[in-house]
Amino acid sequence: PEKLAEFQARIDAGDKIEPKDWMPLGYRKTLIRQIGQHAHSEIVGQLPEGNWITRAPTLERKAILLAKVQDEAGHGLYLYCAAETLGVTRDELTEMLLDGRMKYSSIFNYPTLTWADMGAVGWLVDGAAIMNQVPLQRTSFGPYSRAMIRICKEESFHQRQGYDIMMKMANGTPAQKKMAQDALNRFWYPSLMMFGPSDKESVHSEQSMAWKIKMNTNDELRQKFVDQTVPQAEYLDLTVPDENLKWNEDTGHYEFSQPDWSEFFDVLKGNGPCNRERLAARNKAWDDGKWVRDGLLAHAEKKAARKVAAE
Amino acid sequence: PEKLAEFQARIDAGDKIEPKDWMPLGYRKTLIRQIGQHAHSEIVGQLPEGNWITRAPTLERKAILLAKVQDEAGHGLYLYCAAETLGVTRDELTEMLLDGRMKYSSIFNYPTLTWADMGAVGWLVDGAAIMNQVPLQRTSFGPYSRAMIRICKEESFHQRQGYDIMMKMANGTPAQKKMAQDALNRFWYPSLMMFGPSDKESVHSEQSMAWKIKMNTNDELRQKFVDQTVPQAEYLDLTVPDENLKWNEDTGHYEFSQPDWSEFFDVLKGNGPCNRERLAARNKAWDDGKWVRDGLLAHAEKKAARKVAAE
Amino acid sequence: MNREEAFFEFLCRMGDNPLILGHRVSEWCGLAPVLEEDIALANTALDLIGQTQMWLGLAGEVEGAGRSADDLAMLRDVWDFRNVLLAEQPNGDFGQTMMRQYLFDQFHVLLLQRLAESSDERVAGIAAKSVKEVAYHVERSRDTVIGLGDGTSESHRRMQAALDLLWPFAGEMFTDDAVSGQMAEAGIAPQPSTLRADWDAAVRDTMAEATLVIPESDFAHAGGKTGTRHTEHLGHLLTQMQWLQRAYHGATW
Amino acid sequence: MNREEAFFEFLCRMGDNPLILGHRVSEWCGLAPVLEEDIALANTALDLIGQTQMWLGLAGEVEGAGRSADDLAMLRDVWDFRNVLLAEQPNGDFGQTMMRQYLFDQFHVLLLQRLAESSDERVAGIAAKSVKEVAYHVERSRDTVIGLGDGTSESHRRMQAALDLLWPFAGEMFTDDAVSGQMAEAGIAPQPSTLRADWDAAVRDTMAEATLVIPESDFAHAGGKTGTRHTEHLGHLLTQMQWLQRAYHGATW
Repeated sequence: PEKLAEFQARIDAGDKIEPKDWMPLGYRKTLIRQIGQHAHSEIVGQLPEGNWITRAPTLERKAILLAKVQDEAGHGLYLYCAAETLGVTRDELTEMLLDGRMKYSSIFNYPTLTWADMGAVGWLVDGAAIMNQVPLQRTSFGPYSRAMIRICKEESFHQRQGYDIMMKMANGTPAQKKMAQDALNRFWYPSLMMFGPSDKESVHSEQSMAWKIKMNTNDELRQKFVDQTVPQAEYLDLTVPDENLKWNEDTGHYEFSQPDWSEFFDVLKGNGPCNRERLAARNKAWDDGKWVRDGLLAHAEKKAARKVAAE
Repeated sequence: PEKLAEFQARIDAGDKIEPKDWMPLGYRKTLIRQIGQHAHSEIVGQLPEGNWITRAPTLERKAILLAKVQDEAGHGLYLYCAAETLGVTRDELTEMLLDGRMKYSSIFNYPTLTWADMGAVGWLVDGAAIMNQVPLQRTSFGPYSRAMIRICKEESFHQRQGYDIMMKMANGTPAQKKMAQDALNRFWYPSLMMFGPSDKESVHSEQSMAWKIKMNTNDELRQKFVDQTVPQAEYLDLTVPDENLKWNEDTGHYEFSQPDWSEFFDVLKGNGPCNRERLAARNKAWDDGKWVRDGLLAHAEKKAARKVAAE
Repeated sequence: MNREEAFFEFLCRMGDNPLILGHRVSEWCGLAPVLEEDIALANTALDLIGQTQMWLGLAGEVEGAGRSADDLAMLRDVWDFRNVLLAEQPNGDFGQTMMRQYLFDQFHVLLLQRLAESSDERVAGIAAKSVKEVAYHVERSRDTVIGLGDGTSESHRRMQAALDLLWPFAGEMFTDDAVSGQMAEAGIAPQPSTLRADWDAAVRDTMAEATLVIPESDFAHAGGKTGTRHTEHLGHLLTQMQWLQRAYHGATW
Repeated sequence: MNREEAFFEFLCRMGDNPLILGHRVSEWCGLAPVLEEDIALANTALDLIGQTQMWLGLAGEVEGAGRSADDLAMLRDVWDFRNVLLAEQPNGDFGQTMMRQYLFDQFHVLLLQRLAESSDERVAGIAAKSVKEVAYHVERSRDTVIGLGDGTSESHRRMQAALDLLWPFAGEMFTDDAVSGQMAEAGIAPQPSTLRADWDAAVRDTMAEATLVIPESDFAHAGGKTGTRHTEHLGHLLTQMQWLQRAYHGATW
């Protein structure tokens, strides 16, 4: 209890907590869950975009998309490393992902159906992710904070690339513009869901905010996202699929419709359009890769043994 | 020896040999090999055409190709039945195909690379096949002869459909015509190989001809094929890829270059462009299908047992 | 949406189902577990493609924009397809293919029986022609589901897995919407929901005989027949199916 | 075939190899055995696509018909592709992918080293830039082939199978023909056959360290780099790779 107060004081003072510092069990557990989920999201997030790498329309677009997906794998790597400092291994986390004990961001359970989705994912999904992540650069756990700083830099680059795709489509042929509008229609509400249900309904929020693991309420961030994104959509001459959307002079914010939260909970339960495919793909990759991991490990051991023998 | 002479006399008299009749071991063995290979060719022959069913350019073309491939499977079925009358089961024959003890026509080890190949396969490959098969309608073994009568009818239909595809391509856009010419270039010599090497080098030919299992020499049939096909190519305004091709007024036949027989023997040895893929596809189909065959058999047995119990 | 537009939508639904399912079935060419199945699968695909020609042919006629059945099949992108999600699901193993087939055939036959009494003669005509083929399809796919469900423990396990996997795609076949409402009003086609009870009864019988357990959850994916959200599988299917027409636009074959 | 035509052919060969191999490698996206491999494979694909842009860009320039690198990549049909058959072979398992990569990388690095001294400055420039990337590729693919060859008995078995499978596609990289003859004469590029001895030596070393046995037969498939007969795999690859450009011809992305 004394330690706890001391710990909270450090956090309140803006200190960074480092892996070897004392920390409450709940803090550690919450962080493992949060960083792990974030890492898993980067890994699973490769799939919807990977779905279009082989169909990218130009060599340049293909290169950009490849680089982006490579970055995501890199982010996964930083984040697993940050989580490992808390005393859990990457393999343990991976197994929890694969057997469904840990989640990844539900947005990746939505399909990518046209090339415009590569734009929408960059613009909206990365946009919403950044909105979540920017404040986390100031999170209290040192390794997490440092990982987020690195990640945010790249993500904002990805977002601009996504917007650039949308721009090309929106200013392209009628079919391309239709594609862009269709992508916005499908990704708008799922993007709003990325901030999670209203905090009133969220159980862990208060403690997480005190610990500076969570820096803003879900509703705050969602509002910020809408305020930022609507003018961008207008600039593209695309229509946000919300009849109730309107600017409120008094509040200085947009009013907007909530997403269908029953859909959100359906997806969370595993009934999203692609939950089964995403998990199946990751499980297959892991299972098919076992002989490779075993083989490389066995070789490394042989090599080490030979070196020892030679010394 | 007496029986043998009697047997030969029946054949010479144009009698049909039926499964229950006495026949020399060599006759039986040769027939099993020949009918089996022919059946296997129908089965493996589904694959190069199956490769384009999912890419057929129109619904009509897709339907025609599906019907053709279905016919081929049907031919396989008649032929396996004919072979079974000689005391070998379809499963035994299949296993010999799958482990490489029995062959199928080498032509199916060539790839189908464009839609025009569907034309070339019908026109040239089925054309050559018919040339081989028409005389076999008069073969001495009854079930084989009857199977060939049925098959020839459908094959000549297929050949006309193939020629029709070529015609559409040859009279189509420049790209289509190029496609048609390219298909002819690739399939011409492999089609000539379908008749086998010159009979001078063939060991079994003489006995087979005496038994009326083989009705013409390979060279006769090849010449007939060339004589028939060259004018068809001319009608399509396509060029047979043979600089030495020319009409000989005196013989009333075309002179033509022999195919590269070293390629023929390479393909026979397993080094054709698609040998590995074709056998792998059939093996996979057979292995993957085991649970289905087992399941349906188990169900049939249960049903039969229930029926007995109920009686 | 006016009556004509709804009619066009309806006809696309009718035509896209056999088009996409027929394509999937045709992927089996030469790879079936036994020769008889190769023949049967090719036959099913052939029937379905034939039905596609009729439905999409009529769709083009009703639309009146000069599009042929081939144009509709080969030159639309994913969002314009109106097949149910079930039809575009990958083949998986043979059991999964036959389970998909049965769940669809059982719906298809009930629908076509009703359409044979359509107030639109052209619809009634196509349905009357198709229903005979489909009655045979459902007989076959039903027998196969039963045979494999009530076969070995391995085949039972696989069929149960197939049923569990595909069940969430069954519900979409029976949802009503503005399109189906207009069709029902005009006496052209029944509301899909009115077919559900008969389908449920038939499927219940089949699965009982197959010793398979129908999943409890009635959660149903949607977005195929409205075109709002197909699965990622459809786009990949189109890259193959439409390749030649896309690459050599305007050529005749 | 005049010098310019041969030069164009040569540049298509140089560009189509990384294009098609890069495409194959990119198919792994998100599916590799470990995260580090996901990153490495994406990186390899990225390098190869970058090299494609340079080679096909130059090819278009030399052809002088106004075709861009994208036009060449996205709007040719199979017969116009000039990649070796090895590059278009399917991924198979991870071992097969890495074996294909190593056999190609080892050739690629030797070729690029020589091309860095090309009489054509543009060729020398692209080669000098690419050779650094490819030196890294071959280091990685070599290490992986060794690690898996000399790993467990299972990984050894799979690597031997991969080598046996792909070996008949190695020889095509080293055949000389009219195109390469003209390039050699002009001092633009070496005859491929002159690279064989070094390649053989390097591959022999690698396979020895990997405890893998090089097949005895030197039978070699041909038809890729001349375009006369690709494998059936290439056409399927193109349906994906070229889809958008074919479906929305003339659009910019």
